[in-house]
Amino acid sequence: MQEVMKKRAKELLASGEVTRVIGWKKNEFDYDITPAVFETAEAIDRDFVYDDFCGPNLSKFTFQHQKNDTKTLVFLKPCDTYSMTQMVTEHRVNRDALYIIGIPCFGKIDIEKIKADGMTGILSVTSEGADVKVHTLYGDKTYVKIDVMAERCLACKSKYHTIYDELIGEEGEVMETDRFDQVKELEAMTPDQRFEFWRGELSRCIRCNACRNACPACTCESCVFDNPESGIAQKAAADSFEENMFHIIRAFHVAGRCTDCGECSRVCPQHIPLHLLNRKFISDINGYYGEYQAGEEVGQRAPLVNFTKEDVEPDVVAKGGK
Amino acid sequence: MTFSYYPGCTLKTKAKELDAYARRSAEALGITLAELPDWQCCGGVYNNTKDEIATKLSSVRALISAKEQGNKLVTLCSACHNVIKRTKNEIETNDDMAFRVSNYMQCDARKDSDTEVVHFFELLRDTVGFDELKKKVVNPLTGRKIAAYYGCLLLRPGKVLQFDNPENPKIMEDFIRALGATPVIYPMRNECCGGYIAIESSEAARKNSAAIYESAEGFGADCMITACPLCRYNLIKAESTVPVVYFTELLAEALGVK
Amino acid sequence: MQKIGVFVCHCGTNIAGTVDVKAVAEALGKEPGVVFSTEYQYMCSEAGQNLIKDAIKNYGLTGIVVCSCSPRMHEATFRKTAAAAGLNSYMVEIANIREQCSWIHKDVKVATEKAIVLGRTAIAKVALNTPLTASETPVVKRALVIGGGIAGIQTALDIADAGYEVDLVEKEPTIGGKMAQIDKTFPTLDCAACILTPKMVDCAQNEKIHIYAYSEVESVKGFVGNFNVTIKKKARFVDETKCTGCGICTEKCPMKKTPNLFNLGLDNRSAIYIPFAQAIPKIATIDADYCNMLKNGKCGVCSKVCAAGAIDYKQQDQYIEQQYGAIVVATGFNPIKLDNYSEFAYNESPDVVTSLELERLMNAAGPNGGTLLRPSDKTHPHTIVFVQCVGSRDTTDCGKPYCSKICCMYTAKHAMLIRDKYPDTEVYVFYMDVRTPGKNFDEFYRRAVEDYGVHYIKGMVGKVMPQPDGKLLVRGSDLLTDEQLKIEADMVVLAAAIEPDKTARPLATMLTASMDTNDFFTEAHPKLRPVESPTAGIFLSGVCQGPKDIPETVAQASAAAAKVIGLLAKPALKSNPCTAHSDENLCNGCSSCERVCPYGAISYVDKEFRMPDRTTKVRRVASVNPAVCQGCGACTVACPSGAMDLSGFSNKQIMAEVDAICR
Amino acid sequence: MSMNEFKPKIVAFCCNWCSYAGADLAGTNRLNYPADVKIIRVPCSCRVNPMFILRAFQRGADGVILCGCHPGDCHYTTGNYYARRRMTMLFSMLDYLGIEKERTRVEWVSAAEGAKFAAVMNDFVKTVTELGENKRLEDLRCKK
Amino acid sequence: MLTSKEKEQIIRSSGADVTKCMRCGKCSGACPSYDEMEYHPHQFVYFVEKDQIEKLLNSPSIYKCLGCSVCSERCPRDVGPSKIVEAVLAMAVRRQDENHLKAENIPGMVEDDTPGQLLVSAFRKYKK
Repeated sequence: MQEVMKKRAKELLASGEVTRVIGWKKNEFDYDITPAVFETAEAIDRDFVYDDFCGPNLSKFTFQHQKNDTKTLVFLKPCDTYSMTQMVTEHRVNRDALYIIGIPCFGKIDIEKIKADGMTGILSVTSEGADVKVHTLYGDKTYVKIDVMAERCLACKSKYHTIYDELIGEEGEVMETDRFDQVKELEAMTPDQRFEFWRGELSRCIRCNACRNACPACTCESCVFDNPESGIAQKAAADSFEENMFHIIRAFHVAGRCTDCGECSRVCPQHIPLHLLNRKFISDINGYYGEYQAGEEVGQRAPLVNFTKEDVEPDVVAKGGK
Repeated sequence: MTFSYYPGCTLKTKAKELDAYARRSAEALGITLAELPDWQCCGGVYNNTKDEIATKLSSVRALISAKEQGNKLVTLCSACHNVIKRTKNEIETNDDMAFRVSNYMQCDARKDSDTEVVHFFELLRDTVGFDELKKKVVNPLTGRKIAAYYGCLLLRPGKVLQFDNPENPKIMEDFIRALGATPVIYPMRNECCGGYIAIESSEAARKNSAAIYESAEGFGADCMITACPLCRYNLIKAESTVPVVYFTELLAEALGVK
Repeated sequence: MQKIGVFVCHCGTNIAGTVDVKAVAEALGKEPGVVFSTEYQYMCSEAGQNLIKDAIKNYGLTGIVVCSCSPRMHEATFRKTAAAAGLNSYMVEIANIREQCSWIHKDVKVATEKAIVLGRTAIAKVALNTPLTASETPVVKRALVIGGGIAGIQTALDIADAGYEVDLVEKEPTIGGKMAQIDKTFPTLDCAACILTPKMVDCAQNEKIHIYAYSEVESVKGFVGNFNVTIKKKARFVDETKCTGCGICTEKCPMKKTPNLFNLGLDNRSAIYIPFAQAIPKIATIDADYCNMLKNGKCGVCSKVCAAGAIDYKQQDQYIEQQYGAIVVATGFNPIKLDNYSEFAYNESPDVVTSLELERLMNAAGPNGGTLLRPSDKTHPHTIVFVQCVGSRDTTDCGKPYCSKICCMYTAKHAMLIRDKYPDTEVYVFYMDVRTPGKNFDEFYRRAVEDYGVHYIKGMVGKVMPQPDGKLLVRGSDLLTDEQLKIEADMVVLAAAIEPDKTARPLATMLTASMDTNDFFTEAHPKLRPVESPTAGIFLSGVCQGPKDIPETVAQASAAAAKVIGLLAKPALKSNPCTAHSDENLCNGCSSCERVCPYGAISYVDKEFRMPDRTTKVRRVASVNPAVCQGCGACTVACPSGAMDLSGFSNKQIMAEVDAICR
Repeated sequence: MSMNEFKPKIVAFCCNWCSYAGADLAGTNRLNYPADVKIIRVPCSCRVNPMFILRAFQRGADGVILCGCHPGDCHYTTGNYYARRRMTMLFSMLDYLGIEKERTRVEWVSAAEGAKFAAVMNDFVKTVTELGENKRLEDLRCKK
Repeated sequence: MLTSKEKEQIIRSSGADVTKCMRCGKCSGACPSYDEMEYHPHQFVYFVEKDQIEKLLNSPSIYKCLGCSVCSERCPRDVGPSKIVEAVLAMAVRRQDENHLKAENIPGMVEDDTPGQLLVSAFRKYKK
């Protein structure tokens, strides 16, 4: 796959169709992958990589590195295409300046899971099919991929690409998932238990803004939390209220727009399951207003800028939900 | 092209012609009818109640069996068609029914019985095509004035059966035209023959049936066609002055395989 | 530096009876920014207002808070007071210490404490107020009326009467609409043409009215007071300035087998035609679908016989651009197609007709010259069955869920006219309910039953069966006798539901006017603003807003005209300055605000921004048209970046109020 | 502080056209409801940003209620429909975080429903009083 | 007014919403078996709404319905009188000690040419 992508990227560069390529590049470790812009065939040959660690959603990166005057090639995994479609709907990227290639994804590996198994001194990690081979200073170990796969990939919602100019590999399908199970578990708890749970999670927040920076729905020119004029600007979570406030408002701002790509939780250095906040909204929207998947097609009307005359009343919450 | 075929019990006994002419015609048209193994009687009427499941299971089995064969399921008898198609619709639209059937049959009812059900008429219209059929006719029934008798079961409920406009259908008339005959349009063609009340209230059934053939005759029909053994029985019992035959007989005749 | 004045009103004992007004004035005087605080018996009196004016001048106040009755009562008063003293009228806030304090609390301590909180909340808000000026936009003194039926005609006449220019756009070759096709009108039974055609002539002769017949609205831009409209004049292939309407061409045209649409296809006309004798404008039109010259280049008879030389086979569609201050929608209705109701055999038998077709069959200018004959064999019908509610009150997807409102009355009219003219004809009316609310309406219906012997049957027809002998066997239920009736009829008349004209929806999109699920235009308020669309400057006239009969339509038409005149009479439009505005530096251009705006006030522009690194970047940003924005604030919450804010109710102001209450 | 002495702080956002007028009508009819309720006038229920509600809790409010025109009667035709969705979502999230769902409420009160306004406020104050002080969404820095 | 168990059962089993009926009578205007019936389709709807199920259960009308669905097809409110008739019939058949159609009577009803379909259908309708 990686070689096919490289070949195609170089072709498009050589033909002048595109002048830049957005993909992933490997850093010091095999598992340390970051998005990158490539402008030459040499750079692609040297650094371009696509493997089971290429988790980062390139849509947000594309937004940050877009240029209007030249065409950029970007490789998008199925879940990345949802984010991209949502950004196109919201006019946040210039679709005309992008050449999108949809690529398949078979689930990404979460290195933390390997580390959590006690592996240290990791030299390299390679995956072939269902096997993941970890080569360390102290010996090798092979894992079954599903055991070390990222949580978000275990609950993958779709292998289908919602936006692209061409596809590499076969088109997949929307999947049935149990991604709302954890939300349901939380809903089943008593309010006190939920409060304890979230206090436990959110009190770890260090306001590093990693979630916001990675989130493809957080593309505001200026975030309300950074804008002293907004009345809610915060630099640090000085109080438990502000920990709550930041995450409630962030979830609310992306409600109906969040595609559930899971980047927020992936990048959180404190391992706060932030996606559970977004999934709560997605699950509520599905339950109250009918099934809705953000980023499914360009031009969709997001649920919170929409209504029907027969919508449920807010007291549905007090009455115990759906 | 192969279709799974559900004949139904009456086609094995009192309405053998309906079955036999269909098989011959299908062959002439290059269609293979693969009779379902171990099919069970559909029950004759669809039980409309939402809480009744037992009477619907034979239809579910037929649907599953066809799905396993990987074919669309074709029916001939209007009653079987009505029962099977409505059962399928009930599973699709009624969560409770889907759940109970799944439980009972140890299957995923919605997935496993997701078989397309087509009536032989629909097969002629949509798969063969009436224009194609016309080309294959060797004995055109020129000059014959034929009244299509739809009855209820092919047409209603219109939203479920999606067979044709239930108040002003045209599929059988198009069929008649394809065979070279002239269709007779009369208002009673989608009225009920009296159905199963014939068993207890034969007089009432006869009254209904009489009104139908009289209407057809009044508009000049020299023959009536039907897809339903019970309709034919009721019409004949009511001493129809117009001959009533199964549509497959006419088809076989036109195709020269009678 | 803020200099705020506080004025606490006693309202006689209304406030002072429960609130210690002196304590309130004293406490509020200590609030930051307050430089003057006092109380007075009646702040709204002239003396009270003078007190405020003097304080503004003497203390150089930058904002005032009046603690008094509800702002719904005297906010406007105190704003004027402020303005008279040279303070911007939006630098005034009211603390409602009467309706929301003194009147609901009995304990003086409790009420006084609350009044202080309400006062400091208003102070916190006014400290953040900014001077606002109502913007003014000029009004184009010209109105557009879309639709030339009785609704459009009446509206146009009334507006023109007030001295304003009106353009009347009609998609058919003549104005007149449905009313021109109707024979008689209920409940007076006067002839529709006799009362309509004089109005049509008035339109044609009125200098202020310009009729664009055979024309359609192509595009609408702009907003209230300044709409920019393109009108498409469809090619008639006849030069309007030359045609005299003599009609020779229509007589000589060899293409006589063209369906006569004015008679609903019940008879034929020629390919070049004038819809009816009293058509306005009386100009011939060539039906391009049937004209042999236009189709095959062979014929040219009309051109040869036209003495005026008006025929122009090469005529093209013309586009006219015009500015308007107001637009009236009067697009009217049509009976629904009856394809979903084959049980009534409408498509099978020519003797099953709609009520509108019956109007033509009974009309002296209709296909039979006014003698009622069955369409199939032109014989006199002896039994006629009317079926009510065909497609009305139908919640399946076959018909319309609403009551079409006019059918009960016109059917009573038809039944009565038939019984009057042909006493040997039996008339049956199958009804679900007879609905006759209206002046002299029920009396009219009762006359049909009592004086004319029309058989009204409570029940519905289940099926109409054409018989070999040409009769129509009607099977229906009589719910009161609990019988199933089988009636051998010669004709069946179906009261088909009415629906808005198909052109209404695309027009609504152009106008950004809202519509309901049945494609009727929505009114700004169902009770209090029934002839206005929520979109400013768009008015509604006639059935486009909902089913209604002629008297109601005319009343609404005049009401719409009055609203238009009120608008056009203004030298300029002063808009509420409490409108939304977007901070371009924060705006993402994401369209969220646009989607929730009920007025279409938000548009987007590409704007160039200078970046810190001296490069420039073009971004899509929202722009609010203050003349259209009504200030609801829906956009401010939809905006994720906080770029959108509302003057007079800004985020900061509201949060300051929250803080002051919770302090 | 014992239950009996606890006086909750209640912020009521009322739309200008219906609910604020309904509150005025309650006053005109001298219908009593606790002084703990303080009203903020907004043009429409759709003007109320979830930020305002959180802000109120932060600053020490114990309950926040939003009142608007009945669905279908909005002065701006559609504003309260959006408010309804936004508040449903916000309330659901607060409940999900374990914050007492009884502290927030939406009520539709028309300009003619003075009695309803008073009844709603009486009930809401009672509910919040029973809940006691807002602890789960407080900002200690804002407490005196 | 309290709703009887019977009414609840009929509503549940038919899936019909009787409150939608606007009493137009189109069902009864369409019914081909009208003259055979004591109670007519619109009355089935109305009696269920008014909770007078016993009347219907004891009426021979339930055995006169042809099951042709024409009443439901033409119902402008999607109420579906035939669904109600069938639900009442099912209730009557389920509650009777003996089935409406008795096996011993069958031979007398059957002739040589009676199609199996007729027997099966009648059994389905009239037996438990």
